[in-house]
Amino acid sequence: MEYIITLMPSMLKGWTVTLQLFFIVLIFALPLGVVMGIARLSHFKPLAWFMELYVWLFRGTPLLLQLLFWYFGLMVIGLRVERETAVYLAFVLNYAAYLAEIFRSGIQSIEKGQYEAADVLGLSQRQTMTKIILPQVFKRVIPPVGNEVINLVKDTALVYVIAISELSRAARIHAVRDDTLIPFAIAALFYLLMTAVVQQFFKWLESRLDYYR
Amino acid sequence: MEYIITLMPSMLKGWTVTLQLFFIVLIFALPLGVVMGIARLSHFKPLAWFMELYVWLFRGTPLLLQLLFWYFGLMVIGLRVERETAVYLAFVLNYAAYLAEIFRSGIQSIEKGQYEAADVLGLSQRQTMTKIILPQVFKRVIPPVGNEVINLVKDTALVYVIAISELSRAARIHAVRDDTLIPFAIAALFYLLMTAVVQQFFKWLESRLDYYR
Amino acid sequence: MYILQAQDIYKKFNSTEVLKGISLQVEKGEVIAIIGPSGSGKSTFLRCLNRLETIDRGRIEIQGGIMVENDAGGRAVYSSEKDIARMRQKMGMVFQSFNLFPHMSVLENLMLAPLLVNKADPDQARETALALLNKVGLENNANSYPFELSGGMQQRVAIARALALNPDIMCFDEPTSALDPELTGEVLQVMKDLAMEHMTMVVVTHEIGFAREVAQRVIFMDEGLIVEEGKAEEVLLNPCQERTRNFLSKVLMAR
Amino acid sequence: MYILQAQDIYKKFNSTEVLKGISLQVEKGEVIAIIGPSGSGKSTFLRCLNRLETIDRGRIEIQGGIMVENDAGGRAVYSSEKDIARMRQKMGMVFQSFNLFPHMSVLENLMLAPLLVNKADPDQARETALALLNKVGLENNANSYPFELSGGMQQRVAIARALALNPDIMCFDEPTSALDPELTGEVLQVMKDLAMEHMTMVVVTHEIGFAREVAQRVIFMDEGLIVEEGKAEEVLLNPCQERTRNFLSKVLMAR
Amino acid sequence: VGCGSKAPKDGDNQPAPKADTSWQDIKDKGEFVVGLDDAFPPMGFRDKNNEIIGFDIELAKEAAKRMGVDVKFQAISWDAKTDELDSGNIDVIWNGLTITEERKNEMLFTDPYIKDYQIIIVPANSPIKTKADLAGKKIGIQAASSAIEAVEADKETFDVIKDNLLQFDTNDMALRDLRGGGLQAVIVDEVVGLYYVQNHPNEFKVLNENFGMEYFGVGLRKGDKAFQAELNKTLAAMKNDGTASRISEKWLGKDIINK
Ligand SMILES: Nc1ncnc2c1ncn2[C@@H]1O[C@H](COP(=O)(O)OP(=O)(O)OP(=O)(O)O)[C@@H](O)[C@H]1O
Ligand SMILES: Nc1ncnc2c1ncn2[C@@H]1O[C@H](COP(=O)(O)OP(=O)(O)OP(=O)(O)O)[C@@H](O)[C@H]1O
Ligand SMILES: N[C@@H](CCC(=O)O)C(=O)O
Ligand SMILES: [Mg+2]
Ligand SMILES: [Mg+2]
Repeated sequence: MEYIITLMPSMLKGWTVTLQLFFIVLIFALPLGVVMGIARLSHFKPLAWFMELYVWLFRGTPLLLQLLFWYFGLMVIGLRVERETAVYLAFVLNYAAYLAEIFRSGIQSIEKGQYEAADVLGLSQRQTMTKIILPQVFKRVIPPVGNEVINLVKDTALVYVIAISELSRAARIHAVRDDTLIPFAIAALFYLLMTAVVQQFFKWLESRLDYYR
Repeated sequence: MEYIITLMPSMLKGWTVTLQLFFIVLIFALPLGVVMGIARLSHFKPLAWFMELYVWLFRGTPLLLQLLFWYFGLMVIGLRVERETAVYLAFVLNYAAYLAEIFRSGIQSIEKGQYEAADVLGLSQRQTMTKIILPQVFKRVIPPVGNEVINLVKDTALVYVIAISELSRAARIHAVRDDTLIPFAIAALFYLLMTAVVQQFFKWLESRLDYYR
Repeated sequence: MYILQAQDIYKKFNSTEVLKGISLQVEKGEVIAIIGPSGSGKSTFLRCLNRLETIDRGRIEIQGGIMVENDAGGRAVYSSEKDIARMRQKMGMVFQSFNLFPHMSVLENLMLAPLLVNKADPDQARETALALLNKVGLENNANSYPFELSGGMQQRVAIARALALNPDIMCFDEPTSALDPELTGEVLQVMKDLAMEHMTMVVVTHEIGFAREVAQRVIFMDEGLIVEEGKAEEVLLNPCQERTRNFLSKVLMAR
Repeated sequence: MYILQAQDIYKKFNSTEVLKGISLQVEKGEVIAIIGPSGSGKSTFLRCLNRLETIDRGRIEIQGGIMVENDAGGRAVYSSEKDIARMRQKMGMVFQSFNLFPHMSVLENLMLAPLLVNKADPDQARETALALLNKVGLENNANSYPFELSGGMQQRVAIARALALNPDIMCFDEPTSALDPELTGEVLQVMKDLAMEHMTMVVVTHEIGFAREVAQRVIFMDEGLIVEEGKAEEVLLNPCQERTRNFLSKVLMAR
Repeated sequence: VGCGSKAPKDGDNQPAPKADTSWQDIKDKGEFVVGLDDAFPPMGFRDKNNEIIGFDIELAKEAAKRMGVDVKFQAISWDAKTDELDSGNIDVIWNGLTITEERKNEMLFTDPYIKDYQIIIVPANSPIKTKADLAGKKIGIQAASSAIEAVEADKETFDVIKDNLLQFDTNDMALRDLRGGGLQAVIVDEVVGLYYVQNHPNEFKVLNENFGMEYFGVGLRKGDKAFQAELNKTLAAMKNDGTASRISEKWLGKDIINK
């Protein structure tokens, strides 16, 4: 027990790093994902194709590799970016690809009838998108976006590999030094706590939008 | 170009490690996932609860942390296992949790009408499960299982952190030593190749089962 | 002798009482139509006869065997699973949504229960199945899969599947309400043919025309009660109850 | 003067010709029912009138304005988007599947197009909307969301929504075929009321009773062609064509 | 407890310490497994073909040859080295392993064979001149390495830099990071640091101050005394006949074998 208390300061420090990464990535990746999702359905084909290529590349390779790429890769070709910048770059670009895919399929899941009804009422394409389609999309994508956000919670552990002392590295350092599993257990609790909070938040969001179906 | 050729042996070696991990994990995790998915719906409540707890634990914490846990953890408490065993343990238990969740929701997605039709025809519960429900579940879970398998391809990169020289570690070592991005690009190609093959395979599987809807 | 008797059936879902004391006697060879507004409990009643739902109170007797009756405390107690299974075997059921097994061909759908439940001889089962398909006019679709058939054809397969167990009573729950008017005709024709062969039938339906033509008796349910019951012509053309008249005028308005 | 004229409409989907030269003239205040078997092209034709589908060949004139006509090479050429938009404004459309906007209340559904498209005054738009809701008997549901309403109510909202733009012609594509018979009645009543007020209406329907009672003219389509056309009583009670008779006997069998 | 077994009673005559069969076991196996950090050039690292090579590798191979057994190399995560050893996955740690007091509680060491320092490497144009200048700078260091122990031992310095220590799994990443500008200094074993500095001439300089001298030895499981003796004997022979010096010259450019 006492041991746990001595652990806390460094675990909490690691946790702060994790949390900060989590929120900053979310703030950038969410809007980027929406824009990219719409762009993938653009009638301007080169844009749509580019987005498809982008999504394919970023979803087809490990985030770990992307992280190494942005950090060591840029360094290797002489581009100097801050460690944090590389991390955010890697995470935001990766998560935007996943979110874009979710928003794209969300948009495509809206029934043709909604477009047709808007059409016969004389709404413009832009009005149809902003007033009819997107509001419904936002509701529908809540569960898959929630899943991605939970994945993000867990993927923050990856920055470990470029020597950022987040939660899981803090746990590892202590476990190795003190020959005990307790730090892992504590880290696991932190992660479970975070995923539980995210889950509750998205449940709440879903219930908030439950006034229509 | 010549550089690429000199790289190849070591990249291929790393790739073999990745592939081996991939297949062994699949072979164990798939059947385990089915069994656990059914167990989660068991009428024997303690079993169902245990499975729920299990799924929650393993899906709520980073696979990276789990990997560290099994690798260091088992060693720390003096259990003698091969390092590969620890890796397989971590991956199989983690993926089984995800697959269990997929099979559970696959089973629950079968319409009540199918159970009722089987019921009025006098089929036993076991017959209903094996003849009516599971065959339909297997078809339905192909897309989400495909997604998990693609995730597995990418997650193999995680064993990197315990110094197993798989594809992405091989790439990193070369990139850092030789000051070039090429190893990352080659690794990315390998991963894209693998995910593409997996995707094609699952498409083919889906089309094979397209004789009914 | 009644082939089916239900007495004073009560059934609650959570706290809402859906059946408030329904009784029905069916004679062998009789065709009974149950009509009534949505939510009146028609489906629930039919499902209770089949033990797809369990009742809270009441008594159900099938071909002289007691499926469920009240104990001294007035709570429904069911017979042994084995007895019930035997009784249910003799009751075919056709649902509004067909509920064919999509992963099996039409023939496999028809042969499944005879093979698994009755341990029938495969050749024999196949022969019976083909004969039934012939009867419902689908002799050319034995190897089709359900999704390849129109709704009307699927429903005819569902009827054939129920008949494959050689039931004494057939229950239908709005068998045509998921169908286009054109397809409705095919299914009703098959049901008419069955009636001609003196199959005992209990049919929940909105097809007033069919009820008038085929049913001997019509039951009008509302809010969990039988409001009116009698010969088809009487109930449908000349109902005594205000509520029945009201309902019929609404349903017939479109025609 | 015809309010709507369609001449020799041809339409292919990929390589299958769905409309093979359909012509239709509609006079102001006329109610026209289009009947015919599934897949005969009824919906496609209606959607072409509205430019929900584009035609390959033919001519469509709405209130004297030309929406589309053939060029010298015999290929359909549409007018400018602006002209078409103006013409479509005067055509209301009601779909089989209602297509209400689920995230908006009933009132918002009705006010959306007047506000966005006609730049109507909000108070004015609200008043009109409430009046229309009153007309379709839903004055108490202005603040409900579509999912809270029965299918019949939703379809009545859809009709009111189309009326909110004050159209000169209303097109209906099987407005009741997704509804229970009871709910069908409500919707048909609203449509009857519209007809009484001399709204010009083109209605694709399977409700023969309604067609007989309300439509002045009935058109029977099959395989992309108009097979028979004439006064409602004639086509429905005494059709000349074998195909029409055949279809009607199937549809009426259930009644 | 099975029926036939006799549980030894407490306080009874202590069971004689189990005979140390460690060397016999290795001979029976016909090989010993070397655990190493495979990103620690020139001691142990991977060549273009992903083969593990280096000074320590060659030394271990030569020793194995003389001892009449095979040798296998297993890359491990450096912070798991003790556990890898204890669990039996590896038989020795032989890869620039520093002999420290702390580690002596966890493992056995052979006699030292190389002298080493924990040096501080900074970019050539860096204003950092002394340990004191490290305050507030980002410093790379290998996780669970003797470098950390050495820094921690220097209380004064440790207190000002402990919040800026970035722990890497391997030194090559830290050095690459330094070169890319992500770090301002790296604390690393001299043999490795100098190798890197020489491979990137004019880019780095080594501070005059360091974190002290240390020795490398081969680490063994606690209790493997017989194996330790055998290894010591072989290593001594290799030192004496100049083989070790030859290998040193090949990989390190000079003979720094600790005789
Ligand atoms: N499983 C259930 N749980 C809770 N309530 C139910 C359930 N099944 C039916 N009900 C309720 O019981 C009432 C009667 O339903 P039932 O389906 O028997 O009506 P019905 O007469 O068949 O109507 P319909 O013509 O729409 O099929 C309804 O209010 C319904 O909401
Ligand atoms: N978007 C489309 N792409 C390809 N084929 C289509 C499309 N829409 C309709 N069809 C085909 O055109 C034919 C006519 O269809 P349509 O929907 O107009 O028939 P309908 O008379 O309205 O039938 P129903 O009574 O079933 O609504 C059908 O064979 C249909 O499969
Ligand atoms: N000399 C350092 C590093 C050795 C290595 O990484 O191989 C130690 O013993 O911890
Ligand atoms: Mg019902
Ligand atoms: Mg249609």
